[in-house]
Amino acid sequence: MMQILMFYPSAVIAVITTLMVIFSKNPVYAVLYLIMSLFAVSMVFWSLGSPFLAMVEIIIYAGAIMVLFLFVVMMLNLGQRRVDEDLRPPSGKALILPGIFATILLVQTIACLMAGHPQGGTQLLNDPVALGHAMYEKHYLGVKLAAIILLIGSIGGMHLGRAASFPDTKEKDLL
Amino acid sequence: MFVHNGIPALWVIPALPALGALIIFLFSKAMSPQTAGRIACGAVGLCFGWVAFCSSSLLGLPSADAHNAPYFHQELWTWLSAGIVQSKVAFLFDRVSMVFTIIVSGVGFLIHLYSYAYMDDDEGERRYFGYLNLFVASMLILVTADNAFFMFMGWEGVGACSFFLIGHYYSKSENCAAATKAFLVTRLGDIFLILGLLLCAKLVGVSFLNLSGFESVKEMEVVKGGWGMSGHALLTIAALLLLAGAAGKSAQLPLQTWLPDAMAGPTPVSALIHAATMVTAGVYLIARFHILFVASGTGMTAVAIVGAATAFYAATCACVQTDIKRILAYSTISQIGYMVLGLGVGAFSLGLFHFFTHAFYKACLFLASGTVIHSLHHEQNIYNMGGLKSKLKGTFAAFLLGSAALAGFPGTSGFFSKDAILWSALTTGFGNPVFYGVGLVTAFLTAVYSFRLIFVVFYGAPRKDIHVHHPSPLLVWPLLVLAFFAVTIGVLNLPGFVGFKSLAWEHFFHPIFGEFQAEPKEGWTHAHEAIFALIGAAVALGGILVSYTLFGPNAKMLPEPAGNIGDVENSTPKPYKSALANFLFHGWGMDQLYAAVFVRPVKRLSMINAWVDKVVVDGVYELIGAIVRAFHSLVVSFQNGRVGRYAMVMLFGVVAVTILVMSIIPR
Amino acid sequence: MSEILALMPEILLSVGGTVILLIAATAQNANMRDFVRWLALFISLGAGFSLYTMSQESMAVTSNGWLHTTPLGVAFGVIFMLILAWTCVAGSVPESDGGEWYGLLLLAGLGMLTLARTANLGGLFLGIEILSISLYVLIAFAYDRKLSLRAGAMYLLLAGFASSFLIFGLALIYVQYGTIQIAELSKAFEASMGQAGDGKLPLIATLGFALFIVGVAFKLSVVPFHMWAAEVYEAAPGAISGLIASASKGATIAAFLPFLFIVQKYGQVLWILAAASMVGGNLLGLRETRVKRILAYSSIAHVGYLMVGYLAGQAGVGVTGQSSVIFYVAAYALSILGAFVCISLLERESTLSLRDLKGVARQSPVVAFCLLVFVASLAGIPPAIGFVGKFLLFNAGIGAKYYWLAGIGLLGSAIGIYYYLRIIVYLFMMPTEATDVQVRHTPLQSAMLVASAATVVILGCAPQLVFDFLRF
Amino acid sequence: MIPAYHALILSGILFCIGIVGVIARRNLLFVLMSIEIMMNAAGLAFVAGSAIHGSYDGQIFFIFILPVAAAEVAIGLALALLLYQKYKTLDLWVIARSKEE
Repeated sequence: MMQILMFYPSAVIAVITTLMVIFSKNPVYAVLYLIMSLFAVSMVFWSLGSPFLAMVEIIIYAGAIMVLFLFVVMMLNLGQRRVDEDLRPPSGKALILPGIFATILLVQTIACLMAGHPQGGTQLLNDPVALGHAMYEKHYLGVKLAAIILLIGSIGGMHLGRAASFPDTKEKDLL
Repeated sequence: MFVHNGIPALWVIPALPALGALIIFLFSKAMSPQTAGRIACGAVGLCFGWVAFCSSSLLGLPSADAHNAPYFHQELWTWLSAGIVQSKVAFLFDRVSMVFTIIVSGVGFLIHLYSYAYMDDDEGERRYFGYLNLFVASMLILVTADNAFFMFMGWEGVGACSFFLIGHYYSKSENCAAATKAFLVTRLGDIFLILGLLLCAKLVGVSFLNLSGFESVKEMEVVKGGWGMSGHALLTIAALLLLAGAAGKSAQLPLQTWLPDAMAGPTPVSALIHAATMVTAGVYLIARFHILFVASGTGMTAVAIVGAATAFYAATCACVQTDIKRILAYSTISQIGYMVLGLGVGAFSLGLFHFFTHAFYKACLFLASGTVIHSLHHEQNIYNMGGLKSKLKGTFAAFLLGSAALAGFPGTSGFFSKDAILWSALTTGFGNPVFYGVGLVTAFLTAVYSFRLIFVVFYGAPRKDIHVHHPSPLLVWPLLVLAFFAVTIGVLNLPGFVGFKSLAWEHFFHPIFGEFQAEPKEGWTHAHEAIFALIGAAVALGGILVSYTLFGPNAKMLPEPAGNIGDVENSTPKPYKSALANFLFHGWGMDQLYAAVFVRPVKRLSMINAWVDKVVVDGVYELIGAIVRAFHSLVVSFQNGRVGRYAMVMLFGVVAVTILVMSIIPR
Repeated sequence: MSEILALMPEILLSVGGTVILLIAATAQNANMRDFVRWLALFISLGAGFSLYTMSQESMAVTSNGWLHTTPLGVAFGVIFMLILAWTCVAGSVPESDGGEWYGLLLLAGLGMLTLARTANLGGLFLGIEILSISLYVLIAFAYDRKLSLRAGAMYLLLAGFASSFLIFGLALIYVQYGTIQIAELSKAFEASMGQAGDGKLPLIATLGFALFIVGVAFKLSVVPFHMWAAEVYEAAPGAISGLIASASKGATIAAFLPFLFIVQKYGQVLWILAAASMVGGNLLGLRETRVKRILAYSSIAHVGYLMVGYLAGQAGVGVTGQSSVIFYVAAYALSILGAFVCISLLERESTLSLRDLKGVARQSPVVAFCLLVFVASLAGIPPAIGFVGKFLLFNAGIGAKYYWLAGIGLLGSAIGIYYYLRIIVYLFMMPTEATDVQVRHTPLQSAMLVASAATVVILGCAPQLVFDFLRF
Repeated sequence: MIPAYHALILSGILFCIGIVGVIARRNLLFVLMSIEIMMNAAGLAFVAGSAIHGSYDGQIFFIFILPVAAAEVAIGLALALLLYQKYKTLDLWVIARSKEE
């Protein structure tokens, strides 16, 4: 019952805030809306019976990735440039085609889900210990590969970033 | 290593010129042009020697029985083995291969010698000889390969070399255009060919494509149908596809338009590639796969029709050309038409015989015209020549003998080979009087245009004041050798009524074509044959006589040109007063016809795009180009670098895919 | 122990990549770069070798169902490792390299290897992402060039967009079947088709596989998911363009091959995509004048040919289709890598256009001749290996009764001949004025180019060697 | 109990909103954010699937999506900084139009 009470409001909030992200003018607000949306999704996770993922969603997605966005937005001072063309929310003309196609896709998805909806409701899988066991015993190779992805991300960010932040500095001085 | 158990190594045949090409290409910077020429001549000369040795060994073998000719077969390694494709690098040297290799290496050798003098002052001489050797190697692979897939390698190789050699004088853009046109048109034929081969492999089994043995002959009668068609219909389709492939390479209707333009290359190239050897690859192909054509029946008729039509078409065009090389080019198309006609009426060995004689006299004519052009400082319009008889004596002799053979002057080789084909066209089961009639008219036209050349170029007064410089001996005596053979080689297949050594060639090939070779029907006797031979001779002589009255030294020239005929270029719209002559001059307006039928409607549709005007020039191939380019600009217009636009196209793709799987395609 | 042996190639690559990154971070001089290059070469060769020696009996799935060792995977993996080694040696490194280049290359190789050997959806997803994310960086590697930054960003955004479809598709598949093992998925797929008695696929799975195909199609740059190709190929360093065209696509198709079971339902969609690529790619290339873009468009067409072989893998001819795909990946990689490296040697400040090719034959006959061989192979002119590859694909297609598709492919390749010929014409047959083309290459690079050009021709004459080597 | 497909429908809605964002927005940062929305939505579908089948595989898959999103954002933002430095804008249309080196 509690779950239902949590699920539908947060689902509505998620949809609304996500729409706000797409249509907002100011990047700072957009990031904040996105963080709200992620909070709402994390509530959905909780109501689906995965408290651990709800935490992860908040800590990593909202807490780390989105804050990174916020830093960059502030570094570039984009919040000040309200008049620029590219920061305006998309107008009607730009929305027609993607709107139509996305709606078609959405209708198809919903139709599929309604028609062939999986029997039964959700099962609680709220044991972080069991999750850890499954992850590190069964899927340890995936964890390693995911770690490699993070390594590549950080190396790439470093390689590109050092040119970005200190254009006149020589590579040697950085290391 | 070279001779094992009495079988000479066959791989040496293509390997020698290939080696020559390799040396020339690798060390071209280090060697002088003369050295390159010597290496090339030496390689082909050695190759000819080896071919002669192989041939004599083959002829030395006893013939087992009337149905099995001896052959050499050599397998080197497995080229490819995957599924239905079982292809080996293997060589076959039977009587058909023997004839072709002798021509390719022998005539090739003479042309190499000639080139050595002809290309002397050309800066691209090393490149030229490299490609020429490579061509000979590819052509030898084509005619000695044991299976169709390996043969196809040679088939493509000669196409590529032809492309490079037509474009030899690449500084002029129309030469590059001619090279590209030749390559693309023959390539169109190649697509049909490979489809045809795959269809054959599917229908009859891969072993059919192994040329030694033809073990699948019997299976041919039990081919299973498919796609709602009977097996026999599919066989016919395969035969027609092969015919289309052969037509592309051999410049037969309707894929003939590239050959006259291909004369942009150096003259020896025209002699070797576009007269004696490469363009006859189609004849080789049809002869090799004669079983398929005979089994189809309709295929034979199609071959005969294509051959007869082409022979007549090209002969009419040749009558009014002004460029000496274009006359010979159309004549080549016409003569190959005869060969194809011969194959189509079931006289396979006679088709090959005409190939054999044609190689000599046409190479002779081309080389002689090359000497004339060379001596007149690259003048090609025959109406700027004249009176050369006394100045170029050796060349004149060769030209006269070659023309006599081409015209079918009684007693020359051309007379015998052409006459035999005409006789078969009338009398065999596949023949009929129409083919004979068309062939006879063509023979008449042939005599007219070949002697028109003689009279205009060598007789009369010099029309333009051109300094004639004396050709070096190497530019003359290869012609005389070829001219000698052009006159005498006919003795290999004297007609049946002669009695003495007659039909030697046909008997020689009997074990190979055997039951498939169509014989004269009941009721046709040697007496009839003699009468028709007399008719043929009379037609040839009549043609020469007509030519003399029209173009001879004392004649008023007909048909009369509109302006100064000496300035006529290939692109001149109306060189003659007579509309018919202009029509013929432009090859029956085939290029323009393609343009009108295919291109103009498209043009009307796309008036908005101004660029279409620029594109629409040259016939059906350009039409395909135009359509393709219109699509191109449509698809390219999406490429504007905007991520959003790209994502939009992707989303369109997503929706299309999902809609397809959800609704249209039954799940 | 046997587990470690089975994972040896992956371990070598990831440890080697990390070590190289560490070395690069601590030592910054020319000697280091040389050392790192050879180290990368040996690591990739070592990984390839350890994969090659892996016993074929260990077909069994290892690492709790993450990786398996099949003849298919081994053959692909060895090809990718050879490509990687070749790229390490022959490609020019952008000047902005601080040592990350080879590390990222090796990690990209890890992604390819994972894709070749994966046995479940997780490996598929992570392999694709490892590969793509290293490619984002490698494309934008020369960060002082505006063009490459732009292309890197474009690739990142579009690949992210496509990956989202892929993940969503995988999620729907998981929702339907509740497993991420490909083998179990295959069985469940067959079972679920007959479940309703009408041979129909459940709706959710239908949508899921459709989105999955979209994600894969993007990586393969199949029309209409090809839009990124031209910009990215044009702007990326030459070796990386070659890598994207050959190994990245090869790895994707390697990961896609275990999903052959979907052809029975999605055959027509894949058919349309293949035809669209073969026609569209060749059309796009027609009037293009920038050489790298020509090759990019041609690579779109080549993926179409590849899909003919893929489709043929299903329809009863089994091994023929798959082996033709493997052969083609190897043949295409040989040709396109060489072509891109040749072009990157010719390229200076601005993008190389056809006109810049004039006079190259005079300046550097070696590079010009090698480029000729590679382009001829791409065009499918015998005796180059590309001809055999194309032939095998279409042959497999015809064997599997895809007659129309093979016909469209032949037509497309006939159109394609036009722009390949243009490259050759500009290289060799154009009158040259004084050009300022300067071809700078190290002896090692020219030796590698000549060697691979020779390989193209030799293997074209004896293609059986490829099958013998790959034991396939 | 929540019917599981309601969560799936939610993920579908979020996914499509992300699609619109990617296509309609011109600024690189917004496009990047929209891609994050899409990935997150796909992750939500996995978690819902996990709840349906009662296995942890889906949840673990979501955990694998996280580093992918993080790495993508890290590199994307580094590129954004560089692009801003070179082009003085993050407008993808303007960047696409500037053809010079």
